[in-house]
Amino acid sequence: MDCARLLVSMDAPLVTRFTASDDTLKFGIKMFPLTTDIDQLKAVCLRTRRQIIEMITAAKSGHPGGSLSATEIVVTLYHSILRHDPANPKWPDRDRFILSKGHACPVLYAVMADCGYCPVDQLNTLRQMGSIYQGHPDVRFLPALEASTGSLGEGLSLALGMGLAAKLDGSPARAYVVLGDGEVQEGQIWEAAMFGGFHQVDNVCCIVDRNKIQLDGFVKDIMDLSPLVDKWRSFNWHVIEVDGHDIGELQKAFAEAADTKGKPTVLIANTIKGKGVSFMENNPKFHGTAPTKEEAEKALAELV
Amino acid sequence: MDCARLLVSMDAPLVTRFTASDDTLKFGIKMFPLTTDIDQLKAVCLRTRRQIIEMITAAKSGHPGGSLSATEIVVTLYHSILRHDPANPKWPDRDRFILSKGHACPVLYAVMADCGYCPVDQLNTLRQMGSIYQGHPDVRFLPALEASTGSLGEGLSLALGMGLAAKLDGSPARAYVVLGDGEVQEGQIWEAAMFGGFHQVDNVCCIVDRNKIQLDGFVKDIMDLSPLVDKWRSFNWHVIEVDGHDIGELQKAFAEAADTKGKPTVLIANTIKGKGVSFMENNPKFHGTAPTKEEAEKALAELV
Amino acid sequence: MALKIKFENKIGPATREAFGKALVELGKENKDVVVCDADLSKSTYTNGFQNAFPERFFECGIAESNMVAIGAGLASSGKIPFVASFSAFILNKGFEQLRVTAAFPNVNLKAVGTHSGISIGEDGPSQMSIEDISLATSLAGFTVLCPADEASMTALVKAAAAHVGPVFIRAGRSKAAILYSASDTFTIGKAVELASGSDVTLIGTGLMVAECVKAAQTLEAEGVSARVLDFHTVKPIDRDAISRAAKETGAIVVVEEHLVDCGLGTRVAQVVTETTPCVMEFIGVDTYAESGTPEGLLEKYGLVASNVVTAAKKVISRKR
Amino acid sequence: MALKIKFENKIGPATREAFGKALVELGKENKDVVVCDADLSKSTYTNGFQNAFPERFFECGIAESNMVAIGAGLASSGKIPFVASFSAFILNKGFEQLRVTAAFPNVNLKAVGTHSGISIGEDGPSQMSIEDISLATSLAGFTVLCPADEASMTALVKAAAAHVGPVFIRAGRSKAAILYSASDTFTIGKAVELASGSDVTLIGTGLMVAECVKAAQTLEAEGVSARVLDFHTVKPIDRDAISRAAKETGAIVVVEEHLVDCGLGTRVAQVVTETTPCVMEFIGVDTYAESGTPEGLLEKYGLVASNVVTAAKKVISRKR
Ligand SMILES: Cc1ncc(C[n+]2csc(CCOP(=O)(O)OP(=O)(O)O)c2C)c(N)n1
Ligand SMILES: Cc1ncc(C[n+]2csc(CCOP(=O)(O)OP(=O)(O)O)c2C)c(N)n1
Ligand SMILES: [Mg+2]
Ligand SMILES: [Mg+2]
Repeated sequence: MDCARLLVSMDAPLVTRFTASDDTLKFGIKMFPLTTDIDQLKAVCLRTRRQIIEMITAAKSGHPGGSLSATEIVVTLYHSILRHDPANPKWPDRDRFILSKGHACPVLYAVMADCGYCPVDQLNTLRQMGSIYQGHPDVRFLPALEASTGSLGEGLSLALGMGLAAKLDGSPARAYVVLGDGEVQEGQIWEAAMFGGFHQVDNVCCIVDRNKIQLDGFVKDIMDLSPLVDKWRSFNWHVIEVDGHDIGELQKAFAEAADTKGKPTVLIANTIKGKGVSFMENNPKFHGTAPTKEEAEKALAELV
Repeated sequence: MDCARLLVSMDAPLVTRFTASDDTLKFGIKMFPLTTDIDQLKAVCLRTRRQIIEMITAAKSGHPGGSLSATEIVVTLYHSILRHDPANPKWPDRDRFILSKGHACPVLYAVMADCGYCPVDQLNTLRQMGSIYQGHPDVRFLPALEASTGSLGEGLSLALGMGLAAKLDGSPARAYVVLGDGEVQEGQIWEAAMFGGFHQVDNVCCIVDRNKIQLDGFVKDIMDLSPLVDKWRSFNWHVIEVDGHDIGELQKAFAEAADTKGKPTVLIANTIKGKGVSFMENNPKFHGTAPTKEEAEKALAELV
Repeated sequence: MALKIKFENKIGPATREAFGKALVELGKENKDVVVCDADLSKSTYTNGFQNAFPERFFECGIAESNMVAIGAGLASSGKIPFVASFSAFILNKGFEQLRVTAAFPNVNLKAVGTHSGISIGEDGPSQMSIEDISLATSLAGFTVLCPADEASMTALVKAAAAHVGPVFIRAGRSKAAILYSASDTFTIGKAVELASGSDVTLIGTGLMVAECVKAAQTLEAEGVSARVLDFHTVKPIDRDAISRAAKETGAIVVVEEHLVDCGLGTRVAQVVTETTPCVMEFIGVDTYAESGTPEGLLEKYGLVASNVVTAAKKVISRKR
Repeated sequence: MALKIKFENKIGPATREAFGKALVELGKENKDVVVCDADLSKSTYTNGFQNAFPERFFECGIAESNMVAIGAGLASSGKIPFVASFSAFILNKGFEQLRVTAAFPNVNLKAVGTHSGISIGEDGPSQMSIEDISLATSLAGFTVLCPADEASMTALVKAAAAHVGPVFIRAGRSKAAILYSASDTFTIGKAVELASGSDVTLIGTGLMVAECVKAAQTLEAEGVSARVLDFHTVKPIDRDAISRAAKETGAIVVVEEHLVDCGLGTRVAQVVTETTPCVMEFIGVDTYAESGTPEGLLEKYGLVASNVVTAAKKVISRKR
């Protein structure tokens, strides 16, 4: 695949759990340069949001709301936290990222392209036949993805399986997974939560994008989750509540998660669905509706 | 079906929520006489336990442990709590009972037969071809059952559906469902728990037979549930912890459940798997192993 | 062939939309009809019922397994519940519940799966069901319906409600070509002969019925007389229509928006070999598809009239 | 017919037991082999592996959906996971996970379902899977195996581990008649001809293979030459063996401990009509069974050699 690596000047990595192994030699690993610089990350978020709007507008369908709410989460992970190398997406010791709420893939595609995994100039082929940017993440088309998702409820289990494999291999790899808050209604999430707590899969970090809206409306009206922190705690997870749009808080929380042993960590990331675009914010309509051309222009005018 | 109604002298009903309706006329309802008399109920439990041992011994396979642990729960429900009429098992306003952990059906068959739903003298045909006493509850063979079970995880949802139907119909019917503690690992239980709490299905009462053992061993070793009370509370249920072998505590808890409005109630009934037979108590082997003839004799000698 | 309907290749509403409208009518007629949905009421069109009868609508959130068994509980207490989601989710996540709480005790539950097949388009394969006919027909005692257009869906939703026993209804996302009018009648288990013919029989279900009709028109122009059968009921299967087709035309093509090796085609083949062996060809998909426009996908994955024409000619050439 | 094996109708271990033993051997040979179970390790026989390699065994509790996707996660990180439960539970509760986390991305997961068919006996239909062949073959890209005895299970578990891609293995609870010896070899996708014959072909899978062999013996005594094929691989299906059987014997009986209208039989019929149409008969069940002894149930539900003999005679009489 023609993957032009983006060269962005970056600070030193925040987390340096990584130690040289045979893999780095075999795979010729050149870690993606991580940064803690919040201004820089904010800039990445801004261009990611613009990209999301452009992609979905071009596709004329897709899910802007949940892509925009997860922007800081995904950007912070790829730019501050994950040990990864876009030139070697199958490096065994890499950290894993799974977007369990696969419908929000525009944010993932935008960030992965920005990191150099895949071409930026094809992002606007989103949802077209043959595009590597499928309507939901599909490893057949974009092998750098860790998982094909789109059927809600499955990503946490996958991350736990990857966490177990890393432990068996004595690998420092960690697995990160983003769930939607509506998604948390799936029973499989609680099976996985029970498993993770019981087996102490502490190299897994789960992030709930708590944007308070699902497909048919507000979570509190469809199937309320409160008290969500109590739920996860009673399933023996280390719970951190954060402002999911505050990059500094996210960085701290991810560091705390990495330091937490004997328990997996879940971040309840309070977010705003549609964040960054005034008329999309907290508006259930934009869960799964593409902006019109005019709306897109208005949105891009706000995203500066 | 040749259902000889057992005539046992009983006290007045404990709960008299029942008010005469057209149904009582149409269905010729003669409520099963309920009682609060603990000595009498203990006697029923004793003969139920003897029956369980005899049935499973005759069948040469089956699940004694979870039948014995649930004996006081099922006996208390049928003799102190449920508004039911064995002669009219389809009376619309009856209370419903579902044994979600269907493998423990010997206790249900014994109690139903004792109440007059079905022949006592065929109990020892358990698990034989054509028997109404199938290896797991099967409404095709015993239509007085409320549900066919055996695949764990489904009974709570069924009870909630019945609870919703009763509310739509303005019926006083309540639905009771017994789960195994291993069963509570199924994600569907948590989907149902979330639904019940959210939709405030307060005419449903769930009982978890907390006997601490599942098929492969102790729950704490297979997939620990602690803190179980916190889990249910965080799913917005009214939680009552009881000694599941103390009939008085059970009666009080069921009364409290009936009085609790706006929330469904779950009883965490602490029990001993194999209760009443020394060598079966707390012994994982007797989850799904029938006693030998000698073991059965020993057991019956203890059950006096 | 002789077409028995007026077919103008006019596009009507999607079958899911027809389902939603029929539900509202049912709700008016029968207060025991209740509806459950799993956070997809805008897509399954159950939101019409929800707006009309909010007290009889139960939102289950994104929890399909529970929804199915909630429905079975409602049915066990005398209600006529329609539980709906995307076909992929209600069947694939609710299968054990459909088996144990509905099929096994023969409970009066109606399960509805929308967004069947690959014609859902841009959302891609995670949301497409190409195995729903297989799963639904693997539930003993279930009736499985897959109507082709608005009028047949409307009639068959009513027939499903009137039928006592578990039913699965398969519905599509895309707009469907109009085949029938509101006055046409449908019987569960009885295929509709849309065109008489003697050289070959084209059997379709769902959106593929219209492709069969178009193919028959093309074939006629080339002097081939094709019978067209609408299998709106996949189970119980119309054995009689199949054996007559085998006997009278000696060649059958089955067309379905489904995995080709586990759907309607295999069931028809079974009846053919049990009654009157004849040559057959099968049109379906053999892998998970991708994002794209509905039309583009149907074309790319070989599910349009021209593919039916080719298969018909091939199967005829195989006749001895 | 000419029997190609020494068949003494001797009873050997259940295929689930053979699976459990083969797993332990695999564990010794390959440290990437890992096992997950859902509180049934004593019944699926994964407890042998658990005892031998506790650090590579993951107890998932009674939570089959999660178990399947945990397995897919392990596989995505390079492990070779075998995830096991009763067939009814792993497929019916794990189907969507098998589809999206294994089939769709072509992940190297091995799913194993024991307690298939009605021969599980006294536990009754809630624990029996009579739809597992249908569900497993509805997963595009899956290989589906259903070995008949100890030796074939042992060989095919190893073949499954060596095969890169998702596999489902169907195993039974009851002891299985011995058909093969440890030196016999098996190729995924290639049926084994256990007896040559020219009047009729008997196709069986799992426990039903032995019934076909017994039926062939009875038929031979009556002057009927029956070919017997062991379809240990249900998918990919051996098209070649089917079309040769159709051509050379002109009549086929398919026997399976499964719902008759959605299992191996329908798949064979499809290939027959696609290649060489011939008459066929099908033996399977059409409803949920009940409790009873394994032998009693097989007899009552028509899954023994005498039923195969009757069907064989019938199908031969239908030949033109
Ligand atoms: C199993 C399953 N059921 C239903 C859907 C359809 N669906 C797609 S998105 C969505 C709502 C998701 O809400 P949430 O998890 O809160 O995501 P977000 O708000 O972050 O977009 C639903 C129901 C699905 N994709 N998978
Ligand atoms: C879905 C499902 N998975 C697995 C089983 C097999 N099984 C039967 S009983 C049992 C253990 C149940 O333990 P628990 O719920 O604690 O019941 P109890 O201790 O009361 O007998 C298992 C795993 C089943 N019946 N259903
Ligand atoms: Mg949300
Ligand atoms: Mg228990």
